[in-house]
Order: sequence, then structure tokens, then C-alpha cells
Amino acid sequence: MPKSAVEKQPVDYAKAPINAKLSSEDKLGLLRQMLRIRRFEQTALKFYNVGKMGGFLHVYIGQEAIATGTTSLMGDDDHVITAYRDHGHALAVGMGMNECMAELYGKATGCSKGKGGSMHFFAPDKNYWGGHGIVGGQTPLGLGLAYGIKYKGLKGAALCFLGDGAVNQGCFYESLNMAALFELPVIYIIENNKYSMGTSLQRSSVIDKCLAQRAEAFQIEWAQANGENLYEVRAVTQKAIERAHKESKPMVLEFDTYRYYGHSVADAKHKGGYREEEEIERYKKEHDPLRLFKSILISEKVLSEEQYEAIDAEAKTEASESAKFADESPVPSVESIFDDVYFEVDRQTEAGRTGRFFFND
Amino acid sequence: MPKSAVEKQPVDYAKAPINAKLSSEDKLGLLRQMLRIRRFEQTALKFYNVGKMGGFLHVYIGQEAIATGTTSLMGDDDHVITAYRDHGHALAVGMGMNECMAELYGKATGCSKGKGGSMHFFAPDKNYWGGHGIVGGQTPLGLGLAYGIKYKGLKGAALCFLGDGAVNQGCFYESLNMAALFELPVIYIIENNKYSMGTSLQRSSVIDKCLAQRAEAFQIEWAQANGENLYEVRAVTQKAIERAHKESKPMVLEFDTYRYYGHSVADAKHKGGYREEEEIERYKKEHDPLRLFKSILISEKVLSEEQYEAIDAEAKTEASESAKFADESPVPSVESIFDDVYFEVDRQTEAGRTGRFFFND
Amino acid sequence: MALIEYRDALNQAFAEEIERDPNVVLMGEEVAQYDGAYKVTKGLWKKYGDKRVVDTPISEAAFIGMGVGASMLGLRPVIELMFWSFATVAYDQIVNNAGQVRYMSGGLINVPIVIRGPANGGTNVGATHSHTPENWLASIPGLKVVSPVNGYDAKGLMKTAIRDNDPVMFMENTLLYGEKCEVPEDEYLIPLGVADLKREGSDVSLIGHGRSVNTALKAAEILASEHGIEADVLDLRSIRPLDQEAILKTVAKTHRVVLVDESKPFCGVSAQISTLIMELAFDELDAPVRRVCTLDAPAIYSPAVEHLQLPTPDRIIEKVLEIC
Amino acid sequence: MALIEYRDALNQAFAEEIERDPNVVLMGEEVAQYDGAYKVTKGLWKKYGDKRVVDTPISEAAFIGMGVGASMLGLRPVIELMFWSFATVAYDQIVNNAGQVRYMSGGLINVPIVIRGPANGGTNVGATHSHTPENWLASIPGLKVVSPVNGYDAKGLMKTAIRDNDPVMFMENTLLYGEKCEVPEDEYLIPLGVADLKREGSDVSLIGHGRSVNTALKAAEILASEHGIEADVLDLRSIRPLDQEAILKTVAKTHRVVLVDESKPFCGVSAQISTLIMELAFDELDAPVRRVCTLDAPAIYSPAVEHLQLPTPDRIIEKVLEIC
Ligand SMILES: Cc1ncc(C[n+]2csc(CCOP(=O)(O)OP(=O)(O)O)c2C)c(N)n1
Ligand SMILES: Cc1ncc(C[n+]2csc(CCOP(=O)(O)OP(=O)(O)O)c2C)c(N)n1
Ligand SMILES: [Mg+2]
Ligand SMILES: [Mg+2]
Repeated sequence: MPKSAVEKQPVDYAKAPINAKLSSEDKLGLLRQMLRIRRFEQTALKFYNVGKMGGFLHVYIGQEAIATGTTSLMGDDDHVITAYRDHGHALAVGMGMNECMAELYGKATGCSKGKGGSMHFFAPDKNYWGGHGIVGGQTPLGLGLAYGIKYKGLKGAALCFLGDGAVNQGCFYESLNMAALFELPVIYIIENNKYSMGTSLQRSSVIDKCLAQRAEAFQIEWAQANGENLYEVRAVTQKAIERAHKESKPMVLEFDTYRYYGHSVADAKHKGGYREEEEIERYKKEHDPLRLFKSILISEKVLSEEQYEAIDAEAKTEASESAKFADESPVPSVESIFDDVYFEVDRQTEAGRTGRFFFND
Repeated sequence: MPKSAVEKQPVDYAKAPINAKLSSEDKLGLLRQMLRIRRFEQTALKFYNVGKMGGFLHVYIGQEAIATGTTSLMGDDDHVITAYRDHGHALAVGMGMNECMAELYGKATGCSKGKGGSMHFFAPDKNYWGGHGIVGGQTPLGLGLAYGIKYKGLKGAALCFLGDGAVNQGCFYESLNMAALFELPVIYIIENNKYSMGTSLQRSSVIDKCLAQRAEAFQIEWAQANGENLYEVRAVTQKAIERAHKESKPMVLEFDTYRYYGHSVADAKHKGGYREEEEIERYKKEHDPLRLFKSILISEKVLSEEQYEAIDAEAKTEASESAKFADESPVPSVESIFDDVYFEVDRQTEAGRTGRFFFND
Repeated sequence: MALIEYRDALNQAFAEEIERDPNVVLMGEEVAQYDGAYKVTKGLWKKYGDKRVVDTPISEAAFIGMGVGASMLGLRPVIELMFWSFATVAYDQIVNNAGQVRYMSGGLINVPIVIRGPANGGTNVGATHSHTPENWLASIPGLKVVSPVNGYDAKGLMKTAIRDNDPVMFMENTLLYGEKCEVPEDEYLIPLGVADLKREGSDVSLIGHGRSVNTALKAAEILASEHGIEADVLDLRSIRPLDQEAILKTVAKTHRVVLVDESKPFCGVSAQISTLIMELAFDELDAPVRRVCTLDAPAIYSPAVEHLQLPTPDRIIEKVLEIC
Repeated sequence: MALIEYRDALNQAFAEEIERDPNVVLMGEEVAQYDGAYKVTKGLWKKYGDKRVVDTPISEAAFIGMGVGASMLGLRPVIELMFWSFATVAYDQIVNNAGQVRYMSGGLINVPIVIRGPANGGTNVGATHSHTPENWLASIPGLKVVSPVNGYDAKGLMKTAIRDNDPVMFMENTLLYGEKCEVPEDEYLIPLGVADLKREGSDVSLIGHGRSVNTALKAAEILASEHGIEADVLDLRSIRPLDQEAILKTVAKTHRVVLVDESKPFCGVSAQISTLIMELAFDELDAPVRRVCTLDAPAIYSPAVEHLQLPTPDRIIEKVLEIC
């Protein structure tokens, strides 16, 4: 468990070149981004609970500094892919609240036309490749993004996020070996929030220092850091991205973090069940990435309470407006069920008009 | 590459308690076992090449000390499972040449009634669970054997063999984590013969010291040793078995070894293709487990040239007689294709007589 | 008789078999301390402890393979896949190790395991979580596949599956877990390979498995009340082994068939049943066999639409009216 | 025209597409330096080098997923499975990532990959190596499945598959790799979804795909010479998309159908074709559709027996005589 970062660490990481060069504007932008994620999800939760959405809702709240910090470093040829807890990464790469909220509502205006849902946000135009529901299944895809980057001779990196439970899917190790063997610029980022559903890290994985250290088995560099401190996240990730760009080498990062809500909304046991309410409260009080960054910016005189309130109010308004947008958006037609299955059919190319593709009599 | 073991190592490993206590009888028995494997396979090769068999034939010659040495330590509650290069392990656990050769011939008298073939030998009565064709697929099964042993409260170990290429199947790492987490008495034994088909270890795996070392990622003990020296194989494996029996802990062993023939008989490229003829010759000359153990026993005055010739002649006769047996054995009937699919059907239990099981009109 | 939920009927089956046979062990993700993602194993870990109810890491290939290996030594693992969709990451262990090892050993080995979990669409969890693999797995000789529609059948079939000496793929349904039905206090078993005629009629045969049987029953009521058409509703219950006699019997009785199947149409279970009727009862048919399957696309998330991707009473009625 | 082997026809397709499109990359186990386990990629690594022809570790899930990920960035990976049977260890990457990602992204993504390799029994390699997964994969909307019987079709279809913007599962056959046929010097393409009538007759329709077409042709010759029965032999070539018109055309012509399928009968491709005929041409049938499939058990090793587990001309003739 990370020691509270409030006392000491900011000092150092704020000085890291990648953070030192941030303008006040930039810093406020990063704060705004984290606030947007939190308010978006709180709004989503509210409307999920009144039945506006179906399926699962995996909330990212508590982990905002990781998606925000890592993706803030992305250049044109850097790409991102993650698992089903994907709202934070989606907003962080620049997706709009409207298309994201509409996706949760299952509307035709959603980022995936209401076909993917909470677990399957995508925005290729923002180098964001989802949003994947099968635990660990995205890790070979991340490898492939890195392969594509290298094949095309670009200086880029693929950031592939996974959870502390996902590390026990075999394809992750297959991917690590191939990343090392082919020297691919993939950065696996383990968001260690201590639990995979109701199972604590200790009950699912046998480790020495941390999960990222397993990378040693494949001669891959790794680092573990405190995921609640945005400066720290940026500083640590920047090194990995530089390495990927300069040497085309993979790396595994692990960020300590915590999710305040249940695994998904359905998760009743997360309070007083598999984890103590006291633990949750402690994290909220002592390890909240937003509080921390806010206090840092205030101490840096970059932010005032008033400004904070203003930014927060903005985020809240944007979120509730996105809910209104989603609510008023049309649902997909039943006919549209057959769209987006085959590229050639969608485009009605020669290939798409040859032979039968769908088999309901 | 292991340094030739002839010069120095025998001295030490011969003194290991587990070897020191071997009677001359025992030692000759171990030599006989290795010879039986070699002569059986050379005979199999001969008849494969004249069309007596189908499919693949993966020959174990060059690796005999490993199957012989490890299985020679098995007690009643120790179990074995391996991959498709399985003839050596089968004979080593006590299967007869007749049922093995007949299996290669695809005869009803084969150990698997001619249904499994070279890659799928089985003898549950000898704690031998195959013989598996899907690379790495046996590693979770080995975990399960260990689970069964522990569940039943027995002091036993599951020896699960795999190749240097098989280590890159993800289920192996899933198994390692679970073996450590549940403290299961499984011993993974990597037979590192330097190649997976035409791919050298360097082209398939990124490692530090050796493949077994990857076990560190899961806090599992490991050891690497020279697989050409039967005494060394026994001494190293004995420690792992003791550990499994006493502490119910997993371990990963890696034995350096070499296959003299191609990956399978079909493999034309193995000479002068992906490996130099000179390399093959050097291994045969300097690293042959049979030569080595023979010279050891002669120096120990346990064996004379004449005795060796006699044992060898015996093995050759047994092998050619097994070929005769196989040749004269009946083939399975076409009707028998439908046997051994479902236990309940085979036994014609109530369950096996209820509903339709097979669907050729 | 007690009126209980589908999930609790299964829970009873597990409890009874755990007590009956010391070799029965439940394993899977969150099945123990968390009581199961869908509470199907609720209370069992508390009651029977770490040895009989085991939480696993998210390593389906390893823990299903582990179950297969353990079963070779006589254990009877009952392994939960949180969703049957996750069979895709353990497919080799299921198809080749559970399904083929008996054959390849010439009958020396048998694999008495049950792999179980929900296999259904209709819950807005998206395409990756909504697979219906009964056709994939029933196409493999060596495996058995069961798919009960209510708690009574689920309990009786689960107890039989656990005692069966072959690998049984047991397919449940998250939309059914909460549905209640009468379940006897006394022990009972339901054999695999025996279909159940859930409604009697003489004009048309509606044949399905799993939740599609409920949809068929709803359609049957409307057909009776609004169209004067009386339907036989045959619940296959088990797909392999298959109760062919029951199928031929209802076909010979009504001469008209509509198959209802919540899985996809291409090479689906409904295609096999249609083919079987073609092969064995062609002359009994007064009309071509019709099918109502899930619309042939990946599962759409949109809650407003997905329920229409699955078979509905309306679509069934439409098909029936085409041939009656 | 040049008389070349099936494997060399594929080899030409790869060479031509590698030269045509810099995004085409071949990958798989032993495809480069070893020339391929079955020499299908012979000489390509020598000629085109490490970038275009890539050897992988034995990590099917990772390298197929890698191919899918790379294709999202515009590469066109052509990935070999040494045997299609090994798809079982990469099933999630194929089914969910190649097959569903377009849908779940609302059409934002497409996955232009080809996964290829042999998918057949009959070579005495045992049950684990003899799977015929065309029914598993064709049952998944989002995937395309192709299965050519000769070198001419194989080359034309492979070039089309590589240029196709959807994931194509290309199923070859180790028993066909060495068979020769005439292949034009000039470039040509064969579209997916177009069946090929490989023999003309008017008495009965034999319909199949892959190697079963050859078996059907053998049977057809005997039927003609010994029984005076002239058979249409329709080669589906591609299973999804499916040439429904060609199927209905031959049924309307002969009114009698025997399906030949080297895969297993339960939920096999033959079951889908039979069902399709039932649904769309019931009144055209003068007799029930018959099937000749691989005997419904895991593949037996025994060389003396396995060839009889697969469809034979005799079994086809027997079925034909039942309905003619
Ligand atoms: C292959 C597979 N197995 C199981 C699941 C069900 N499942 C979804 S999320 C989850 C827990 C994952 O935990 P972790 O990787 O720590 O990520 P977190 O939820 O904490 O972000 C499980 C078991 C799944 N989606 N895919
Ligand atoms: C999942 C899977 N992929 C590929 C193959 C094909 N194959 C059989 S053996 C082999 C090489 C394995 O090499 P190694 O593990 O070193 O064992 P060795 O043959 O050297 O004993 C390959 C690629 C297979 N049988 N299963
Ligand atoms: Mg977690
Ligand atoms: Mg090897």
C-alpha cells in the first residue's frame, strides 16, 4: 500500500523535467481532465442507478491520475488500449462526454453507436483502441499496436493497460516474451488497485516485490510507482515512452492505486465484504489523486479555491449536459443490428455484395 | 551448451546419497532402461521409414538420461505427464515395448488401442498420464495431478515435462502462479534440447541465465542441470521430489540435452539446415548420455564391455520382437471408432443408453 | 415442494453432492468467499470450507486444465466459468484435454468434470460476453452439453452431471437465475438425454432448449388464445446426448415444426435439429421446418435493442402462422 | 498455364501480394527460415527478408492477437497456424478480437487479416491435430471462412482474402498440398462467396467444400459409369459468405442432394446447408437431403482405419442410391 504521498513525494516529481516544463495552463488542464473523469462517472452512476443503462458499469474513480498522467504524454504516434474499466482513458485521450455517455445509454449517437457499451469505448482517430471486456485479451493487441508502429518505422509507443488480476492470463506472458524478442515499443501499465473483483492481490498472485517485477523473467525493464500522484505518474511513464521511442524497447510499469466504488455497480460486497469500509475511507482521505493534485497546485500557487470550484462546476455541467444529450438521443434501429459486422458489407463493395453473409432465414 | 560431463562431474553426483545407495543391479537396470529406449526408437524409425506407421514420429534419442533418471525416483504416489516426444518416458515408467510399438503401428493391441499414436501413449496403471500433442497443453494437467495428490492427502509429486519451445505457451505461466499460490507438488521439467522444431532457443525465448529461472517471477525454486549425466539428473530431481513430498511445494527444473534426430522424421532441415552437422556430431561424441553412463559404470567396475554388449543385444532383440508383435497384431475395426468416446456408453450404463450420442445418420 | 430460484436450486444440487461425495470440489473465480458473481454458490464456502469450495485466479486455461488433471485421479471438479464466453481462453483445455483424452488413451482415462456457468445473450454485456457456445461444444464427440430452462430441471440435471463419468458442459443463464419454480424437498435426479414436453398441443411443435423454451411457451399461449393453434413445446434439456425419440414423436404428431434457439443460426443447434428431422422424418413434414434464432450478428449492447435480437414470441408466432 | 502443386499456388499468391502491398506480412511458427512446416512459404523469407516473413515463438494467442492489433493500424498480416487445430489456444483472440472488435466499435475498426493453415483429418496425427473448425468459426458473424480444394482456387481465393478488409479464416489441407493443377501465369482473383460447379449432372447434387469435393468427384464418376447417374458436384469454396444461389440452383435442377463434409456431423457445415435447403427449397426436394460426414468420433490414429473415418466414394454412392 502506498504511503500517503501528500507529505513528501510531490517535491521531487514536480521537479522532473517533464513536469517542470508544464505551464500553469497545462497544470490546470490536467486537473480539469481528472475532474471531468470523476464527474462524468458520478453522473453515469446516478443514471445507471435509475435504469438508464444496461449491463455493467465499471467505475474508474480513484484511479484518475493514471489515465490522465500517462495519456497526457502521448504524441501523434503513441497509441492506447485498455480493458473494460475504460471511461477514464477515453476522456483522457480527448473523447467527448457526449459520445461516451450516449454509449452508456446505448444510443445511436454513442462512440460505438450503442453497440459496445461501457466496456467497449473506441476512438481510433485519437489513437484509442478500446475498451476490451475479456480480461487480459487486450495485451496481445497492445503488442500488435507496437508491432504496427515499428513496422511503419514510426517513433511511437503502445500503452497497454491491465489490472492486477489480469496479469494471470497466460497471453500476457506470451506477449512479454515476444515484446522482448522482437524489441517492440509496448508499455504494459498495470493499474494495481489491489483487487480483482472480490479477490485481493494476495489471494490471486504470488510475487516478490510487485507484479511488474515478473517482467524480469523476460529481461524487460520495469518500474513500480505511486499512481495517486499525477507528477509521479508522468515522470515514470515519460522514461518508459522515451525508451520506447529511442530504443524500441518494451517496459512494464505498475502503479499503486485504488478504486473507491465496487468492481462494477453490481458489486455489493465491496464495502465490509472483501474489504473494510475503513480501508476505503482511508484511501479516499489520504490517497485521493484529485485532492493531492489540487493541494499541490494550490501550494504551487497555480490554483485558487475559487478556480477549483469553477473548473469543478464546469465539469459537473458538462457531465449533466452529456446525460441530457444521451437521454434525448435516438436508439439504434433493429435493422442496424446488421451494420458494422463486415467492412465490405457496410461499404457495399463488390465483395460485400457477393454471397450471403447473414443467415436468419 | 553443457561442457562435456565426462571429465569431472560424475565424481560428485555419483556420491550423492540417492546414487551412492544404488546397487550394481540398480545401475545396470538404469543402463538397460536407457538402452531399451534407444533401441526401441531406432527400430521404430526403421519401420516408420518403410511405411509401417503414419503421422508423426518424434524421437527421444539423445535425451534418454532425463526420462530414465527422473522416473527412476518415482514412488507409488508420484505421477508423470509429458508432451508428444513421449516414448522414452513411457518405457521408463515400465510400459512394455509391445504395446508401445503396436501403438505406433496403429494396432488394436497398442497401449491406446491404436487410437492415439506416437504422441499419445498412456498407462494410468503406471501413473503415466500421456503423451500430449498440443504444445504446453499438458502443463495445466500436471498441475491438476498435483492438485489431486494433495487433495487426497498423499505424499506424492507430479512430474510434468515440457520442451524449451513449450515454455512460451501462456498456460504454463498461469500454472506456475497457481502452483505457487496453492502450494502444489508439481515439478515442471524443461527438457532443453536447444530447438523447437527449426527454431533455436535464442530465436524463441528471451532469458537471463536459463528458462527455468523464469520461475522466480512466481517465487518458485528452480534448478538447471546437465541432462546427459544420469547421476546428475537423479540427484537434482531427488531434491525437487523431496521438497514436493515434505513441503508440498512446486519446482521448475531445466536439463540441458540434445536430440540427435530431426524434430520428427519429417524434419529434413535438421542437418545442415537450422543446425550444423558438426554440432550434432559433437553432441553424439561428447555428450551422449549412454556413452557417458557406460563409461561411468565401467570405471566403477560395475560393468564390463561384454555385459554391455549382452544388455544391448537383449534390448535390440526385445525391440525387434516388439516390431514383430506389432506387425502381426490385428488393426482396430471400423466399428471400434465409436468406442472410447464416452465412458458411460462404453460401459452401457443407464446413462450410456439414454439419448443419442453419435450423429452419423 | 418449495418455490425457489434457479440459482438456489443449483446451490442445493452442489450442497447435496458435496455432502454425498468427498471427491466433489467446486472451483472458479469468486465462487468461494464472494459467493459467486451471480450468487449461485452462496454460502457453500462458509459451510464446506476451503477444501471443497475454491477461489481461483483469473486463469481459466490453468484452472480448467487443473480440474481435468485432478479428475483423472478421481476428483469430481465442478468448475465455474463466470461466463461461458470465457471458455474462449480455455478452449484447448476443454476441447482437447477434457474432450479427447479418453479417446486418445483408448478408453484408459475418463474425465468426470462439470464445467458450468451462464451462456446467454440478452443482458447488455456486449458481444464478448454473450456467446452461446453450445453448438461449438456439442459438435465435439467426447463432450456432453446440457442447458436447463428452470430450477427443477437445473437441480436434477446438475446432480446427474456431477455423477456422470464424462465431461459435462452445463450451460446456465443469467436471465433465469432469479426465476422461481417448485422444487421437491426429496432428492431426485434427471437423466441427460431426456427431453421434456413442457406443453401439449397437436397443431405445431415448438422445439428449443434453455431460455428459448420460455419464449416458446409464451408464444404457445398467444397462439392458443388468439389463433386457436395448439402447440407442443418440447424442451430438449440436453443437447448431447440428444433425445431423438422425443423429437421424432412430436414431429409425427404435429407434422409442423418451428425451432427456437437463442444461439446464432449458422451451424447452430437449431441447424442440427432441422437436419435431423430432415434425415429421419422428412415424410412426416407437412411444411418446411422453420427457425427462430438470435439475429445473426454479434450481440448488440443497446438495452433498447438487444432484447429484440433474441427470439421473441412475435417472431415465433409469425413463423408458426407461415406454416399452419 | 503451369502444372503446379497446391502449396506452390499459395506460395505464388503470397509472393504476388507481398510485392503488391508493402503492408502484407507473413507470420507464424517456422514460416520463415524453415520455409514452413509444410513448405507452403518456401523461399519467401530468403527472397523478402525478415520484415515481410516472420518466425514466431510457439505463442499462438500472442502472435494472432499481435496480428489483429497490427491490422488495426493498417498492416495486412497473413498468419499461419501450423495446424488449424491450434486455434484452440488462440480462440479468444480469433473469436473476440478478430471477430467482434469491428462490431463493438460501431464500425470504427476493421481487421484485414488472414489466418491460414491446414484443417483436416486423414493424416494419422490423432484427435488433437485433426480438428475441422470451419463450423465453429463460420458460426461467428464477423468472421469469413474459406476452404479451397485445388491450387487454382487456393491461389485466387488467397489473393482475394489478403485484399479483403475483414478477417478471413483460410482453411487448407495437408492432403492437398502436394496435388497438382493448372494455374495461369497471369494474375487472377476469385471472389469469396462464389461456389464452383465442378461437374455437371442432372440426377443428383453432391455439395461439399475442401477435399470432400474430390471425394464427391470420384463418387460421381463411379455413379456415372456403374449406375448411369449423373451428378452435379458443387464446390462451395467459401463457407461464409456462402453462395446460396448456386446451392438453390443445383437443388432446383436435380431435386436430390447428398452433402459431403469432412467435418463432424453435429452442427457441422453440412447441417447448415441441409437446413438452408429445408428453409428455401423444401418443395424442390424429391427426397430428403442426405449427408456423408466424417464418422462422429475423435480422429482415430490408426492408419489402417482413419481413411475410412472420412467420407469415401462408397459411402457417398450408398447415400445417392438411397434417394435416386
Ligand atoms: C477471461 C476473463 N475471465 C474473467 C472475466 C470476468 N472479470 C471481469 S473483470 C474481472 C476482474 C479483473 O480484475 P483486475 O484485472 O484487477 O482489473 P480491475 O477490475 O481491478 O480494474 C473478472 C474476473 C473476464 N471478463 N474475462
Ligand atoms: C499449440 C501448438 N502449437 C504448435 C504445435 C506444433 N509443434 C509441435 S512440436 C513443436 C516444437 C516444440 O518444441 P519443444 O517445446 O522445444 O519440444 P521438443 O520438440 O524440442 O521436444 C511445435 C511448434 C503444437 N503441437 N501445438
Ligand atoms: Mg484490480
Ligand atoms: Mg526443444
